[in-house]
Amino acid sequence: MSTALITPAPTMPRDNYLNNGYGVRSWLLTTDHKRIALMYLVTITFFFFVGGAMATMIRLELLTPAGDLVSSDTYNKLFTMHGVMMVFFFLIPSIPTTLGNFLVPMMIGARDLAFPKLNLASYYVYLTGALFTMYAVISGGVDTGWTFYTPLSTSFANTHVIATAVGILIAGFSSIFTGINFIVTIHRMRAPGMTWSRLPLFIWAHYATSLIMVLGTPVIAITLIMVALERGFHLGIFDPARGGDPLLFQHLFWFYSHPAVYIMILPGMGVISELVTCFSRKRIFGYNFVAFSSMAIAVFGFLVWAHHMFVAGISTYAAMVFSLLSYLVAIPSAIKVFNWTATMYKGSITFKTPMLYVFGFIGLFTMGGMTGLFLAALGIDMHVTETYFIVAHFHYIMVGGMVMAYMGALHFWWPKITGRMYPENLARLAALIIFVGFNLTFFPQFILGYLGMPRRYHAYPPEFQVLNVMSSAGASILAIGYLLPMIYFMWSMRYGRIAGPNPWNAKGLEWETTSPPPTHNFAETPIVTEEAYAYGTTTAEVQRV
Amino acid sequence: ANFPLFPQQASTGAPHVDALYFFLIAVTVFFCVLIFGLLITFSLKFRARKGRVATQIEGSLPLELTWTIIPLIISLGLYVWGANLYFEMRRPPLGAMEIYGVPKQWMWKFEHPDGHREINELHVPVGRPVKMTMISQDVIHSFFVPAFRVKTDVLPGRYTTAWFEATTTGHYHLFCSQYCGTKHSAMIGEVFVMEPAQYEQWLSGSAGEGSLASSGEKLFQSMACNTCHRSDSGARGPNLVGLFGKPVKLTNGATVIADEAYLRESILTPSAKIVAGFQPIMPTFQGQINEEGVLALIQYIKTMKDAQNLAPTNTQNPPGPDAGARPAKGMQNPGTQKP
Amino acid sequence: MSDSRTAAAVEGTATAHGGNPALLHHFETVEQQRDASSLGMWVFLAQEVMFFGGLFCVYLVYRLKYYEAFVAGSNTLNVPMGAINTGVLICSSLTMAMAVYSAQIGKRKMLMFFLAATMLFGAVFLGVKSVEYKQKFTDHHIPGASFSTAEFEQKDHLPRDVANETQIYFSLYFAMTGMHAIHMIVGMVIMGFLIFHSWRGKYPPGHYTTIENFGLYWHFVDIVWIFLFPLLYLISRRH
Amino acid sequence: MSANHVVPLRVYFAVFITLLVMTGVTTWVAYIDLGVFNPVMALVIATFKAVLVILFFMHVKYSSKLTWLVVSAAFFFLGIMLTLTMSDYLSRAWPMQ
Ligand code: HEA
Ligand code: HEA
Ligand code: HEC
Ligand code: CUA
Ligand SMILES: [Cu+2]
Repeated sequence: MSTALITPAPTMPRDNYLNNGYGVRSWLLTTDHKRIALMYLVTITFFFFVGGAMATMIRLELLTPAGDLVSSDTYNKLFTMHGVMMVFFFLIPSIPTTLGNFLVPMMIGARDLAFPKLNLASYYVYLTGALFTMYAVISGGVDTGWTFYTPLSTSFANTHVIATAVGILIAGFSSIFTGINFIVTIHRMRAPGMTWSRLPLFIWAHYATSLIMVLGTPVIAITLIMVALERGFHLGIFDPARGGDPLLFQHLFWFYSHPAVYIMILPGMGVISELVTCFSRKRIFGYNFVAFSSMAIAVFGFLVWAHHMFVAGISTYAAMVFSLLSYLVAIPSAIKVFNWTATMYKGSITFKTPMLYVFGFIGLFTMGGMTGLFLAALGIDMHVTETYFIVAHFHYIMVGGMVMAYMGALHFWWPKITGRMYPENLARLAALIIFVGFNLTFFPQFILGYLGMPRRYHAYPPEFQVLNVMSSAGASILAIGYLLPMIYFMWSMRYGRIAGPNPWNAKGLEWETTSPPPTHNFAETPIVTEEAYAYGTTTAEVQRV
Repeated sequence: ANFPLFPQQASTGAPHVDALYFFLIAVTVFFCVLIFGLLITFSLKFRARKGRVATQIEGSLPLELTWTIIPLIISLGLYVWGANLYFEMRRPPLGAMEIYGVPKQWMWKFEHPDGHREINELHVPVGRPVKMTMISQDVIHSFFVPAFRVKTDVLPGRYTTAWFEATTTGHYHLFCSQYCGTKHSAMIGEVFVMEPAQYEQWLSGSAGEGSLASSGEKLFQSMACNTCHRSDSGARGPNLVGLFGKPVKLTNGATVIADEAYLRESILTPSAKIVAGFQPIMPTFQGQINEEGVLALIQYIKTMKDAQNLAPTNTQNPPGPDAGARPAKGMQNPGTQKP
Repeated sequence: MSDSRTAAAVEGTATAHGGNPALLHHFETVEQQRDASSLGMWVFLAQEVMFFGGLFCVYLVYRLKYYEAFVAGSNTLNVPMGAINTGVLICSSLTMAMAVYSAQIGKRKMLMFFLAATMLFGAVFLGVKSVEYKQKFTDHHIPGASFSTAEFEQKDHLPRDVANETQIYFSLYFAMTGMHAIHMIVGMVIMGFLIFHSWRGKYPPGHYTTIENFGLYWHFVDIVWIFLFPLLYLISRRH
Repeated sequence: MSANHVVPLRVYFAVFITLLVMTGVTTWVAYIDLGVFNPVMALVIATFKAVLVILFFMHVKYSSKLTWLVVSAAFFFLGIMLTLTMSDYLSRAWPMQ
């Protein structure tokens, strides 16, 4: 560590969680939330690239109207596995298990999560689920779509439905454990003075996320069990041939999977609240509203699931109820967007990479969210459902929103995690590439969708080609954008400038300890005396040692 | 070459959908401009500079209320508009022409009341409302004609309906838009919208095996339905003449309208709803009659007007299920009847 | 909550925990640790409610739709056995509560006795259940290829279509009681460990949180059965 | 949460006896024809029994507000699942054929 010795430069702390033991066991059997977070980081990055490789294949296939690159069965497996990998093995665990694991205890001044062993267990549970699913992929894949609609999945598909379902089910328990751990930690482990109204919004967001994880995930678990039983033992629960109702499966599936989309955005929203305040040097505008809206999203998120079933044969009455509720759940998101924007007002804004991702998030989430309003409008959904409009909608939110937030968070807390800075200019370039590539990939899909191009199509009519080529071109730019950070993050772990405890001059307990933090996070339990984001107070710009 | 950015409008519903769509785009553009505009303005104005210190603001209740209530009002407006449209688009007008669909993996099969069957093609006349009644023979499919802005999932075990009234002749894409397995993307077809005269001509071309109702009648005999369902008083089963669209009293006291779904249920799971005054002795025909057969039987029952009169197909629907539906133009139904 | 933490506790660091070996390093006080695990257990049970809730939701939908078939299916179940099993589970709940009581007052032998009694009742329950399952097997009431509607058509004079729908009832019967039984088995395995641990003296007076939390789980499983019994066995008994 | 409150044994026995009696009652009632009130009775009794178990065996009666909150949240969300799902099934006939 002799590279960065400019005179008053900070040095790496002598004892930190990274050098507390080097053996394999010291990692694989650790109960340190920070090490577990890193193990998750490595694993989900792997699955992101697996999912990304599948996306690459999808986009290659769709370059030409004819289904010429892969067979239709292969294509169906590609998008199914892409969806399954990305949703259940990347995006749902993304921020909670990496940054959440790392930061939740630190931000509230605790030495660890409430149940460190459960935390480790949940990692291995997740890994087991992932291996099951990988087994399904390797031994031939699964081709039901990530939604597993019956009776296709129970009686007609002849691919590895059970293995995949079991994999997801197992991974689901990992998410339940994580949720329990967070809820208990946030209730029980706060440092003295860390009242609920002083909690960082990242914590509020994770609290809301955990609520969904705990109350929603078991429903998908039992649903997938029923699918597996029906497929394996011929129980007749969803099979219309025996009087079962396939719509009931959809109800149960979406009862979880709609709230799950909020699992996939709330942590990102928490991140944005942290970043926008730091880089504007301002308190958050309307703390109570931002905190409360997270809870509102979590609760209202449970009331709207059947908006995925507007043309599926639910009653007209139910469709109307669910449409109305879908509009209501959009309001708390709107509140957040406006408060973030207002936070920048009269700030002192710097444009470091994490802040660039904030701009990306707000812009793309707004567009994705607004197109959600299209879908919630019954008359429009009838036309655009199951088309590329949907594909564009959710990629705008999930990739444009959540992945942007995730990237922003990685850059922001990278110095805390590794003790070293990433290369700023390269990172800005990558952010720009991702932004451009993203829009080129997914904006044309809105147009395609309204034109009527159905999703999950291996071949398509020739008049859709131009837009598809644009989309594929964008995807290749996007791929470069994601590969770059991979490279420079790894580079920086060894060669990056040493960061010091608080390179951003940020507020929050996690910045008051060394980078990387010691195994027990704080030399002594901190006592909290000020609100979250107390930027601009007299002590604010003074760095604590 | 061919590079459309907007779908053709070829049904009476399409302009309505597009109107809401444009309104939504306007709302979206408004909010995007507002938010992106603010982000850019703030970025330029409040850029960190030497000596610049951020002014701390805790929040503002009036502002919070503003940006809660305005989106709420807009949302409710969008909701009402969208729901209204949906309501209209799901309710077939009175006297719409009927076509049946029985898709399966991976083809679309349509049956016209006069017995015309087509595969992956659908011929309809321009300017007349068409009601599609569909049921899948295996997994869930979805009937989607982008130019009509119409879509409905087609379920196994249950009828779902869609309706449209084509406004422009031509041919349009028909897609299966619910993922249904290997050849989902090949489960496509074309809708041909024709001038009424041409349509007549097309109809009078190769007719096939006689009208749907007449094959229903044959089934009615070969399945021995007529042993119980006779019009004389001693019959063991209720008289089916004039049944369609009428309310039926059940043993449990409830009343149901005898629509397609009810007739289908009566044939396949007869004991689900027992007609008042009868014993549940009717056997189930599940596994003996396929969906096409059931549709033929239903069509036949619909045409049973008075005793033993094999009425021509596709007369106007009796009121009942459509009661209260708005009347549509093109109610008379010339030409579908054959001599 | 945080108010329960005294200023003195705050000063404690990882090393200052001193005396109490049962206090894990990341907690400040014993109360905090106990509160945490208790809350954790409750949140876990909330999860369980939703897990079984999915099954109850399916049950509700089909019961309304196929009421007659549900009645017929329900009538094939053995009410005395169901009722006895309910009683057995209630007994096991009592012994479980007594086990917690013993742990609270710090009586090790008594604790082991009541845990063993609870386990025994659990075993009786599963034994009765397996007799019932076996009966279903010989009656061809297992959904799937070997399912036979003969009994319903001949004895109950149900029309064929209704008789067929009983399959849905039995699918749910097995799914629901099966999930419940799996929970019992898991519980009994854990109980085995608990007995072993208390034999080794791991729960000295004052350290009953583990027992108490396990008790919550066991009572929850009992509650599930309290609902399953009337919903599955007593839908509408022939009068 | 559940403080170190030791519930007196007679409470346990009282609850135990009530539970057993209620099991008998629910079985007995099932054989009386009450029409629609049969399932209602069954559910009322089951709920009553469950509440007894929760309050006394599971010590919720003596527990913190947070425990109450967790318990009620679980049933609240279960209620959402059941009612909104049924809102579809019970209105399938409306208003179209
Ligand atoms: C992270 C994931 C995520 C998030 C957060 C959302 C958020 C929303 N989604 Fe989306 N959605 C998905 C992921 C997500 N969605 C996925 C994966 C699918 C497809 C699944 C599949 O079929 O495979 C889907 C599908 C989907 C459908 C079903 C379409 C169909 O299949 O027919 C609908 C319908 O209502 C919908 C609506 C919404 C709405 C209203 C929101 C709202 O929460 C959005 C709220 C945000 C805003 C509104 C923007 C910010 C607000 C302003 C800038 C102020 C102005 C606001 C107003 C005027 C109200 N989504
Ligand atoms: C969490 C969410 C997530 C993420 C991050 C993504 C990321 C991407 N998705 Fe995905 N997508 C879904 C969730 C997600 N998707 C879901 C749920 C579906 C629905 C599935 C279904 O219908 O069942 C879907 C479906 C879907 C479709 C529709 C398929 C169809 O309906 O036929 C398309 C098509 O363009 C697509 C494209 C992409 C692209 C280009 C990216 C890009 O952002 C990916 C960028 C990343 C990379 C490109 C990785 C970089 C790495 C490399 C380049 C190395 C690769 C190595 C080799 C090629 C050897 N996705
Ligand atoms: C064994 C005698 C029997 C046969 C054979 C029979 N039915 Fe029935 N059907 C009945 C009886 C009795 C009822 C009234 C009780 C009920 O609703 O189940 C009935 C009711 C119906 C109804 C509902 C009538 C109403 O008024 O609501 C329809 C429709 C019907 N049958 C059609 C058919 C068709 C089609 C077939 C042949 C494929 C058929 N039935 C064969 C005895 C029979
Ligand atoms: Cu049929 Cu897709
Ligand atoms: Cu949704």
